[in-house]
Amino acid sequence: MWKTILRRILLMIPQVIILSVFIFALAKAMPGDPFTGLITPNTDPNRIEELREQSGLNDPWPEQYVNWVKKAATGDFGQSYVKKMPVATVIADKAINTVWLSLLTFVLTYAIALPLGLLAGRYQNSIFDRIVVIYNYVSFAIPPFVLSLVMLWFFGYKLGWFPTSGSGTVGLVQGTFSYAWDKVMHLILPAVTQALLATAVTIQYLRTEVIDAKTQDYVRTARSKGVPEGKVYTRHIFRNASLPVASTLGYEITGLIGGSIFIETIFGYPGMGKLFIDSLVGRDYSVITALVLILGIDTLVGTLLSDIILSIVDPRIRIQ
Amino acid sequence: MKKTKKKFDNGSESLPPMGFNVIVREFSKDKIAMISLAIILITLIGVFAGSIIIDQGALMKVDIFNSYASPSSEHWLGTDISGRDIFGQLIIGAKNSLLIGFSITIITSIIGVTIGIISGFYGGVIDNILMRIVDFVMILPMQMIIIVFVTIIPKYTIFSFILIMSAFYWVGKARLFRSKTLSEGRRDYVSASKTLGTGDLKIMFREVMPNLSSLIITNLTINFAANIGIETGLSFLGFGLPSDTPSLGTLIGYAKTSDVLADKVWVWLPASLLILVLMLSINYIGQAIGRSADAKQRLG
Amino acid sequence: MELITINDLKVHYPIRSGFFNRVTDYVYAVDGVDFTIERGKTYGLVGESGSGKSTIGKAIVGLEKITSGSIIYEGQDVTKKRVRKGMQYNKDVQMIFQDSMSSLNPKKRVIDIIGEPIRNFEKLSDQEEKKKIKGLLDIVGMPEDALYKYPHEFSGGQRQRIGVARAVATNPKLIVADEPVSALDLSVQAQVLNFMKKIQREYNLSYLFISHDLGVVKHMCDNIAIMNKGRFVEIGTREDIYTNPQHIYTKRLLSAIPKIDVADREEHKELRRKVEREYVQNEKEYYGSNGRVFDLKNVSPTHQVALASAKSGGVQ
Amino acid sequence: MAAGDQLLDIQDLHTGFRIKDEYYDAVDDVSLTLDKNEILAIVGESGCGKSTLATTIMGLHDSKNTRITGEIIYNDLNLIDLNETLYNQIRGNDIGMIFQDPLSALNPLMRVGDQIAEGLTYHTTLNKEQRTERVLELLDQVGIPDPLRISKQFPHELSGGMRQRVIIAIAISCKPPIIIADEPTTALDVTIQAQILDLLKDLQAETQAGIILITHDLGVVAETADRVAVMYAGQIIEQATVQELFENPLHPYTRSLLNSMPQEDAVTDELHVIEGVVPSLTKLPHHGCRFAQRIPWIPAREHETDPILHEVTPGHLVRCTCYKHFHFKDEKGEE
Repeated sequence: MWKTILRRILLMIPQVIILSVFIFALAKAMPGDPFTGLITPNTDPNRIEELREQSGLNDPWPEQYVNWVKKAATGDFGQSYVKKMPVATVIADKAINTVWLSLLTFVLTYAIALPLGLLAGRYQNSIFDRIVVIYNYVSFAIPPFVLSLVMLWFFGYKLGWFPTSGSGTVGLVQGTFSYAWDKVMHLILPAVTQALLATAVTIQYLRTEVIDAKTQDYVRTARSKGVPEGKVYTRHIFRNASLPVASTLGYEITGLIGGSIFIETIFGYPGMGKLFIDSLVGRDYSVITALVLILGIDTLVGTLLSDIILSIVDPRIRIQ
Repeated sequence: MKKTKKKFDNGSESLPPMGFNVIVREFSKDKIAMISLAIILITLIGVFAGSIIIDQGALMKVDIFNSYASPSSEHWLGTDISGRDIFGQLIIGAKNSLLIGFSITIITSIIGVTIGIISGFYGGVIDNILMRIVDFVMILPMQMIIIVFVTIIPKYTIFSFILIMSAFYWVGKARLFRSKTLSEGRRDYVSASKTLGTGDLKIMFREVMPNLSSLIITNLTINFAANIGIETGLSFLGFGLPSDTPSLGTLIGYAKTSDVLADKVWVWLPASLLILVLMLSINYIGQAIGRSADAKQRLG
Repeated sequence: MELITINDLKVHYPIRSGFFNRVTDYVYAVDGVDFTIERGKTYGLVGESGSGKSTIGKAIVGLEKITSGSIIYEGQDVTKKRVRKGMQYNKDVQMIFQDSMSSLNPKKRVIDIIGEPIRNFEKLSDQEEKKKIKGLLDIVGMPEDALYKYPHEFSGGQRQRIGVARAVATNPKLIVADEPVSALDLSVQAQVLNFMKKIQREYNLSYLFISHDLGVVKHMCDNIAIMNKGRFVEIGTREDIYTNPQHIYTKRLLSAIPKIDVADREEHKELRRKVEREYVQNEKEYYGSNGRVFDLKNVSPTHQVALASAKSGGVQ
Repeated sequence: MAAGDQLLDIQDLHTGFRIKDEYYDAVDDVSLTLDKNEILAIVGESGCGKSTLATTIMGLHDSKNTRITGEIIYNDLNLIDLNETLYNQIRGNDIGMIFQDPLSALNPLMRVGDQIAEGLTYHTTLNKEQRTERVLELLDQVGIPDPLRISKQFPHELSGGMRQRVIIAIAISCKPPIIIADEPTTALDVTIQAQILDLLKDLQAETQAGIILITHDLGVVAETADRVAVMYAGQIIEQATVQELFENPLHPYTRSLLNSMPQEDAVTDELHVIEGVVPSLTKLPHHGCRFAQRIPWIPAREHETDPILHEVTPGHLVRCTCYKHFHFKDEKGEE
C-alpha cells in the first residue's frame, strides 16, 4: 500500500519537472518582467537595466529556471507587479476563500448526486428516475456561465435573497455569529450553482452503474441466498456502482479549486479564479505564472489522490 | 431480458451493427430528438441566411447616442453599450460560435481518433510515448493556459483561437478512442484480418474504425455542444474571440456589470437563451444517437 | 511430406512487479516445444486452460511474438514478420477462431468477409471473386443469399462455417483451428466437424486442431500432443494416446472425461480416483525439480512421453 | 434412491417473457418432481429454457416482464404465489443455487468468507463468531485447504475451481434440502469438473439433498444423474431414468443429440447431424410438434397436433408420437 503510494509520488516527479519547464517557458513568453511595473515616465532606463542585471534576468535561461524553481519550492513566487507585495501573500489571501467555496460545493455535490443517482438507477423508468434524467440532462448541457448568470440574476437581483458579490460584508466583527452567517450567505449562491453543475456527471455515472450492476451475476447470487431486496442494494449493488465515482473523488476535490473561474468571476467572489482573471486584466504576470503552477500541481495531486482512493476501495487493484 | 444474456446465444437476437437506418428509426421514435433536430436545422438556416444579409462592418459601427436602447421596431432586441444592434450581433455571433465549435470539433476529432486508434492498435513503445504526451496535456490546467495564450499571442484572430483550443482538446478523445481500440482490438476479427494478410493501416481504419463509428458520431455531437460552450464561455470572460468579432459570449459578457444584469435584460438574455437551446438540442441529438448505438437502450 | 517444422519454440511473457516495475519473472506460456506437421494430416493439441496450446497456434499463424526457437516453412524461418510478408505465408497458413461472433467483423457483409483474403492474396475480377465466394459458401453448406448479410443474421454454427469458408478461401495448406467448436451446441458442433473433415478431403489440408475436448480431438485427429505447463507431456498417434497413455497428466485428463456409459459409471469413478491418488502421491516423479515437465523420450517410433525414468537430465 | 420422499412438485409450469407487449413462453408446460437424495438432470442445448426453469424455481424473475403460471409445490406451498419476503425465506434456506461462471457470480468487493456468511445472517440465529466458525467448517467441507486464510481473500485471488467451491459453500451454507446447479462445471477444465461433480455427490451423500443439475453435457449426465429430463424449445420432450435414457432413447431429438456426440470407441468419419437450430423464442409454433421442422422427412401425419408426454414404460415419458416413425435421414438410403 505505502509502497504503491510512494511509487506513484516518485512517478509524479518527472511530470512536475515537465510542468514547471512548460510554465517557465510560458512565463518567459509573457510580456513584461518584475520591473515593468516600476517604470514611470521619469525612471532612468539604465537604472531599470541595472536592477534586471542584479536579479538575474539577464542570466541564461537554464540558470534562471533553476533559480525560479528554487524560489518557487520555498513559496517565493516573486513580487506582484500590480499590488507591490509578495505573490504568495496575494494568493494565500484569496486561496482561503476558494477553499471554503470548494468545500461547500463538494459537500453539496455529493449530498445531491449520491441519492439522486443511486435511487434513479434503482427505480429505473419510474417518474422519479425520469425527472432525475431530465434534470441531469439539463445540468449537463447548460453552460456554466449561463447558469451562473441566471442564478445571480434571479436569486441575487430579482428575489434579493443573497448578496450579489464579494465574500463578506465589510465592517462585521470577526468571530461573531453575524460575521459567520454573512460569510455563509455569500458562499451559498456560488456553491449551489457550482454544485448543480458538478452533479451532472456524477449522477449519470451512478445511475448507469447501478443499472449495470443490477444485472450482474453476483447480484443474482445474493438474491439466491435470500438476501432481502434492500440489502441487495446497499451491500452489493450500491457498493459496486459507487466504485468509479469514488475513483473520481480526487479529481473532483482538486478540480473544484481550479474550476471556479466562471463562478468566482460572475459572483464577484474573491478567490483564486477571480484573482486569475483580475491579474490577466491587470497584466500581473508573476501572479498568473504562480497560479498556473499551483493549479498544475493541484491537478497532479488530484490524480494521485484518485489513484490512492481507487486502490483503497477496489481490492482488485490493491494487489498489484 | 434475461434470455439474451446467455453466453452462446443463437445469435439471432444479438446486437445488429448500428447503421444509418437505426439512427433514423431511433429518431422517429423520439419526439424530443425530432424537435431538437428541427430546432438545430431552423437555427442553422436562420443564422446562415441572416449572416449573408447582415453587413458586419455596418453592424459593428459604434453609435454612442443609441447606447443601451430598449427593443424597438428599429432594433428588435435593443442595442448594446456602443449602440450596436443586439439582434444582428446575435445572428453573426451564433454563426461564429457554430463555425468555431464545428471547426474545433472536426480538428480535435481527426487528431484524437487517429492518435487513439494508432496508440491502441500498436501498443508497446508507440502507445507509451503517445500516452505520456496525452497524460502531460491532461494534467495542465487547460482553461487557464488557453486564457494565458489568448492574452499573449500577438495578432490574435479567430484562426489562432481555433488552433489554441484544438491544441489542447484532442487529448481526451485520444485517450477515449485508445481504450476503445484496445478492447476492440482484442476481438478476434482483428486477429483474423492480420492472418488474412490485411495491412495495419487498413485494419485500423477500415476494420476497427467502422466499429467505433457510432461512438465517434456520438462523441462528435456532444463535443460540438461542449466546444460551443467553451468558446462562448471564454468570449464571455473576454478571452475568446477578438473584441470586434460578434460572439454570443461577448453579448452575455455585458451582464458582468450588475446594472446590465439587473436592468437591461435584453442585452444578455436572448443570447443566453439561444445558447441554452442550442446546447440542449445538440446534446439531446447526441444522446439519441448514443442510444441507437447501444442496443440495450434503444427505444425500438 | 513435411509441411511445417517447429523447433524449440518458446513464448515467454514478462511479469513486472516490485518498486520500479521491473521484469522480475516470466510466464512460460510455451517453453520449448518441437514438432512437425505433415501434409494432409490432423494434429490435435490438447491441454487445460493456460497450458499454452492457443499460444502455439497463434505463434504458427504469426499472431504471437515468439521469444526463441524457429518455425520452418518451405525452408524459411517464418517467425519474422518480414519473411511472412515476403513469401505470402498466410496464404498457405490460415486460422479458424473459437468465437465466431468476435472473429467476424460485425460491420462487414459476408461477401466482404470471405473476400478479404482473396483480395489480399489474389488478383481476381469482381465477377471471378464473387463466383469463388459463392463456391466457398456452397462447400460449407450455406445458401447463396448469405452473401449480402451481416454476421449477426446467422446462428453460431452458421457463423463458424463462414469462418471456415474464409479460412479455406486461399487454398491454404494448413489451418490452425483454435477451439473451433467449443462454443457450439452439440448438434451444431457435429455439423461443423463434418464440414471440416469434408474440406480436408477436398483440399488435402493439414489441421492443427487445438481443443480441450478429448472426445472431439479423438474424432478429428491422427496425431495428438498433450500439453501441460507450456510443454508437451506426451505426443503420439491417436492409438498411442488413448490406449497406452504413459504420463500421469494424460491419464488424469483421460480419466476425467465423462463417459456415456451409465452401467459402468461407478468403475469410471473408481478409476478416476485411483489415477488422482497416484497423481497426488507421485506428482514429484512426473515433473522435474521446479515443477517443469521433462524432455520427451521415445516409447515407440510414434510415441514420446516426458518421463524422467529413461535417463536423467532434461531440467535446465 | 429413496422413493416417496418427494421434495418438489412442479406442474404445468409456464414462464413467459414480455417482448413488445406480448408474452413468449421460454418454459412451456413443464411438469417435474424431485425426490430426496436424487440428482435430476435437465439437459438441452442453449436456448431450450433449462436455465429459465432454474431461475423460475428460484423466483429470480422480475414480475414486471415475466408471466409465470402453474405450480411449484414445496412443503405444501406454491412458490409462485409467494411474495418477495416469503420467497427470501425459501431462497438460500430451502433451495440453494450454484451458478455457471464462478468469477462473475461472486461479488468482487467482498471477502469470500463474508459472502458465505451472508446467507447465514438471514436464515439462522447464529451470532458473528458462530457464523465465522460455520464458514470455516463449510470451506473445509468443500475441500478448500487453509480455510482461515481463504475466507479472508477476495474472489479474484482464487482459481476457477476454488471459486466454484466457494459458490457451492454458499449454496449449501444453510443445508438446503434442494440444490439447483446451473451448468456448475461448464466454465471449468475437465479435471476440475470431475472434482466438482464428485464433491457434489459426496455432499449429497451427507445431506440427502435433492439436486437439479442443469447441463448441456451428456457425459456429465451419464456420470452423475439418477433421472434425466431432456428439454427442447421450452418443453420437456423426454424423461426417464438415466440408464433407460442412454440405453433406449426414444425422441428424435434425444437420439440425434446422442448421435452427434463424437463416440468414444467407434471413430466414425461422419457424425449424425440433424440440420437446423432451436427456433428462437418469438418464432415458436403455437401448435404441433416443435421438432417437426427439423425432421421434414417424417410426414406430418406422424406428428400429433398438440403433442403430450406419453408414458411408454413406467417412468419413461416422451412427447409426440413421431418417435415411433423416426429414422435418421441417411439410414433409409435416401439422398
